[in-house]
Amino acid sequence: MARVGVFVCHCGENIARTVDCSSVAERASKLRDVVYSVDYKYMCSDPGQTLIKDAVKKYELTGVVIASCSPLMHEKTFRRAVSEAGLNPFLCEMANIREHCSWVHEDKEDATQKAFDLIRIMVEKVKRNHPLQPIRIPVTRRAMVIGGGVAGIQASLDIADGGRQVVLVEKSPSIGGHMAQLSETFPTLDCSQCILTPKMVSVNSHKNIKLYTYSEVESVEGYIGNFEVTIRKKARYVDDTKCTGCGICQQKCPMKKIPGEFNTGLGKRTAIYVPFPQAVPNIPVIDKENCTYFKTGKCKACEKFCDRKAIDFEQKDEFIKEKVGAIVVATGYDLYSIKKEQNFPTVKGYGEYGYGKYPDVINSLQFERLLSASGPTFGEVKRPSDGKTPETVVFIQCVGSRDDAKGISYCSKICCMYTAKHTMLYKHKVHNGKAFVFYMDIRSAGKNYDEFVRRAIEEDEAVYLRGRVSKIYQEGDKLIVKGADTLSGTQVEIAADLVVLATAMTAQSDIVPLAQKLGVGYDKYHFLSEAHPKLRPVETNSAGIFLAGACQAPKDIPEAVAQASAAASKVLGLCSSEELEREPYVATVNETTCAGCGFCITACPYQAIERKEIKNRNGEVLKTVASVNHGVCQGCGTCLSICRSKSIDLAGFTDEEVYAEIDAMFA
Amino acid sequence: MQLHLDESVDNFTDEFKKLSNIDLYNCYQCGKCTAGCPVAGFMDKTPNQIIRFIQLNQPEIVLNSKTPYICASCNTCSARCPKDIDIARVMETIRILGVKKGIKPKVKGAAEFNKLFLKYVKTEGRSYELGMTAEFNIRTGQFLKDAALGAEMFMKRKISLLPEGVKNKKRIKKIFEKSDYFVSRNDSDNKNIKEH
Amino acid sequence: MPEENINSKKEFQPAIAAFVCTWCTYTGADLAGTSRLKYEPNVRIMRLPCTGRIDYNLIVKALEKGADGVLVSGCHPNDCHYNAGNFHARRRFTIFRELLNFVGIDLRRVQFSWVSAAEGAKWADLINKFTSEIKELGPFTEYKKLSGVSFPIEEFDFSEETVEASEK
Amino acid sequence: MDYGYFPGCSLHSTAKEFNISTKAVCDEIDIKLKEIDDWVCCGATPAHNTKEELGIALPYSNLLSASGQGLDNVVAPCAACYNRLKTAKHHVNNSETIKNRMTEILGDEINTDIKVFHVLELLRDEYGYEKLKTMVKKPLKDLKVACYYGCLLVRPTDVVNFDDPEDPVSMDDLVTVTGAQPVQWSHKTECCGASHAIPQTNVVLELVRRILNAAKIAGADCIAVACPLCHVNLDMRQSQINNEFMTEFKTPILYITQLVALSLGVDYKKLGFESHFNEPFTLLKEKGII
Repeated sequence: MARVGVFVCHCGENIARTVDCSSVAERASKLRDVVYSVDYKYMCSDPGQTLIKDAVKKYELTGVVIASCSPLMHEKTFRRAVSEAGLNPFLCEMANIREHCSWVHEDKEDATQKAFDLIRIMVEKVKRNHPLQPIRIPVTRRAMVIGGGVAGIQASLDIADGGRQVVLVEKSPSIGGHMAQLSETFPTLDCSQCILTPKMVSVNSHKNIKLYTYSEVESVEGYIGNFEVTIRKKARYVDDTKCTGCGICQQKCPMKKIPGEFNTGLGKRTAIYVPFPQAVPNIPVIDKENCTYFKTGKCKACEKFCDRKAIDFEQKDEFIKEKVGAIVVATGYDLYSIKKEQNFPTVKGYGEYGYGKYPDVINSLQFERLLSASGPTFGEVKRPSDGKTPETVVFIQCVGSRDDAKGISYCSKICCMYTAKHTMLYKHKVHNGKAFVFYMDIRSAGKNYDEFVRRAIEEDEAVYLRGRVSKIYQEGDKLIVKGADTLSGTQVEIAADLVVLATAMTAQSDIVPLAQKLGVGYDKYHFLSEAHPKLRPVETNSAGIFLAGACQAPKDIPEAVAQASAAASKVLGLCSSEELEREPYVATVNETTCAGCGFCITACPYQAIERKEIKNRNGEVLKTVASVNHGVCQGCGTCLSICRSKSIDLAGFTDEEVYAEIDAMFA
Repeated sequence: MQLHLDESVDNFTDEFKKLSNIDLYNCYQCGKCTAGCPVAGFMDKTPNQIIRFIQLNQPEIVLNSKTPYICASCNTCSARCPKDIDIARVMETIRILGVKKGIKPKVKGAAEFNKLFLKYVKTEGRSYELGMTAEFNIRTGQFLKDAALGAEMFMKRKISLLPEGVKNKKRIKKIFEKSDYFVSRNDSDNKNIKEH
Repeated sequence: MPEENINSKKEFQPAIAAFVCTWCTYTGADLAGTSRLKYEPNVRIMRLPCTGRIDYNLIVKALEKGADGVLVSGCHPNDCHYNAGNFHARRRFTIFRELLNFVGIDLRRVQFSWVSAAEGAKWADLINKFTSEIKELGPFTEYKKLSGVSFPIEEFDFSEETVEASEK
Repeated sequence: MDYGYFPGCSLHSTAKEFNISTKAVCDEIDIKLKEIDDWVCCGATPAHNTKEELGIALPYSNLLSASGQGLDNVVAPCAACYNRLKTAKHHVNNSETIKNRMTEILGDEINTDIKVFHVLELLRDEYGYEKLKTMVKKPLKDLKVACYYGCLLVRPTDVVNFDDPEDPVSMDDLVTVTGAQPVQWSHKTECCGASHAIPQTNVVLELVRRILNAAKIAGADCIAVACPLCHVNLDMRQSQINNEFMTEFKTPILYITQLVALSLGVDYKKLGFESHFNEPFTLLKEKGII
């Protein structure tokens, strides 16, 4: 027989002003199975809690209802109190007679009646509550980082320095990401490679980091603390255990005119190549599409000259399984492509700017390469068409960004800053050059950021024009830029030698399959979704999976690094104990009645339900039923309402409890 | 010029939206319409300024500007607007509003040209270049303008001496009589707004 | 049950059940409280993890047990704490309404809404509007005529029955 | 199938050669054009600048006439008429209010299935460039053509839905079919000033100068157009421009249908070239076309 105690709180005057607390307590004492009922000024206070604890012991209560504020406020407090008195904390429920009653009603009679009703409902529920135990999940105390750009590098180093093993997976042949392509960085103008390369080297040499380059995540199984990730190590056709990175293969390769990805097509590479001299690891890959041997069956020049016999044309993709407890996604961004052809069906290109048609209309990353000392022009600003030093350069901001008509409504955040940087670096290299910038708004919030933009305007004399550009066309060897300056209210036409488009940052074009493998949400632009935009910015809705860098939204380097460190600290926190504890609100299947229809499997937002075969002793399958993985289940209960045979139930909100509440609602 | 924004009573932006189904609160004043306009150099206010004055509830300035009458309806602005605003139709709406309110365009000949063109369409069912051009030049006091061109056109049989007419003139008359300045739109009739 | 209310106050006081999710609407209702917004006292709120948990048998049960109106409310589309629970709820609700319509229950008695954690005022408005609508409709008697009399909980204890059922 | 033919006022006066050459091309390739009986002016710019409803009702009345005469596919060579017809159709098909208003004004049953084609669309989509290529008898070798689309063919994009508004290719492809070479140039879709020619002549001169200049820089021998307004401005205004800006333009402006007709072997004397202000004969002779 249930023995319930009811504790009615006055909350000072907050409840007592509109609810007659003592009469409520009095009436509650007459409810069936209520053995003790009391009202008190402040239940959450120390003496209030002592009152509860004493009553639990004295009356051997099997259930407690606290009628006070919202459970979101004090449920934890009261549950801790009853558990200190030896009662299972999940046998304590709260009736919300403050936020949902005394504060929103004026008539004392109505409010008192409602408070009593709410208590009666909770009494009926608590009588049917089952003692529950927090779920404990073992934790594999190592992590995986997906993506080896600056965010992935930072997260890996932080986790590794914290003493946990890291598996870093990078899809391209080298780590470094977009940051390795940049010339100098705002607002300090320090050389990007100079600050990044040492970090790349530490990744390679760190005893706690296992690096997989030219590798991709094939599949992800498991849940928080217990992921098993299959990595596809793509065939490099070079044995990384033998190669010393001497570079002779690249010298001997006959295919020398392939547009290089690292130099954004402005420089050339060979078919066997290391993307850039500082690459980590310094081991080449063979680009199968362009290799003479793979195309014609003849050549093998690289193999002939390799002393170490490291070339292996027979190499196949390899699949490796890694067990980790947490995953950091740091897959970074892509550049919006400007041209007609787009990665996303909803996005359109800028036909009016002639990118792809006019060689001297380039994007911002290409300009970074033109400025970079390691770039195709060794840091001299020479335009792609004829190698001339451009004397007039027009920079156009918000290309793609903030353009509803082209399908991207968001601000890419970093373009204002890097365009200012571009004008400065250009002026530092071409002293008599003229730099014009078309902008809509200058967004330079950040430490020393606005000062930096002002310096570009005041000291380096970049001419800022407020307006968009409508069209660019070629006339002779000049590009005619037709823009507007809304500040002077005029049309502006500039005959430029080079036009640099500050293109939008977009999500990685191939992020969706990965997001689906991980069970991480994404927005309509395919940026990955954080669990809460303010209070849980590095977590995702999939427990144990964290975000770092521009895969979540456009970010600059400091932000990406900060988020990476934040994600690393979350991972270290998760890995700090052998086991995880979480609330036991999970679904459970009644295998006797389950028909194995699988509706719940399709309904579950977390892929927490799988089919399970029940076999007899001979190993013959008797029936197939649904089975909930309690590590993954988040307790939403969607499975339960879709179940036709009512074979699935949710701890903490069981059908029995819920129907009892309804029964009591209008009694 | 000084605007007293607190003094404007009526909400021109909303009124404008009702007439044209174009929401000018969407405009963020990037100036791309002005940038690409082939005739912006001849305007007294740039297209984005016209929109700005609508946003600021200044019908007087908007209706008395040359800009809407310089606009050649080439639609370049509308095609490239990053906010999908049909600027060419904004200009068109101002022109119709001008006709409706009887405001004389500040551009010489603009109203006369339309009137003359439509006069022939209304009476004959078809336009008539020779008569129209001649009458236009007389009315605007430019007797010999394009006279040489006209003569050469005639020689090349590009223009005929007499207007062509349609048989069913009643129908034309009816169309002219029944047509209203604006389609009176209701709130549910929003399909005309470009999908974002 | 409502008879008692009818006697004490001249006006008909409807019984209203609200099934809400804990993350958005329950929190939104809390916000209405902390903002001291006033609304009609007829509603009894039941907290569930997600609207996805709301099996529509719960609504039928509430109507059977004397509710004159039932409100279901959760997170706005795309804001579901569990990603998609509210979509499932919405989909089921569309079909469920047709069923109600078929049975002959006035659809105004069962309504669906989105109230976010920030929309305390919307919650208060919703309750006031819903309550007055139900007041206009009058007591819900159709179902009771069909199902017979419902018993007050004090007089009839279901516990043994249901415990047995769940132990099977 | 017969196509309803809507010549429009210009093709009966200033653009007679466009009318002749369009008919000549269709005759050659056996497309039957039937002029819509008692068609009325589409109202051009003055109508939609004066009354919104007039700008829709005038062109739409022609579509209803055509449909009444059993012609559900209407061909309009004039880009301005084409644009007005399509705009009217777009408005009626997309707005119940406008549809109802048109029923009131025109007093006829509205037929939303009427299709409107430009001559280029007729050749590209209905007939097919591949098929047309087999009909070419006299390829226009060595002729460099700048294809000028102007505004009305390509904009508003969602209404006409004709080609890429920034870099259209349908006319260039057609020029390739005739054996001539289309040149890449920058002013394919820049505005010529259109009906401003009469009230705002100075505006038009400047715009046309830029277009002629761009074609010259691109190395074009002539400019192909598909719109009588563009033709009038580009052809007739050249001497005025030469006076005003001290230039020496003498660029033949040809209707695209004239080029197609030539390539199909139509006698050049029957294509109305003599009415052009900048005679094309010298050029065509030089290239061995005539």
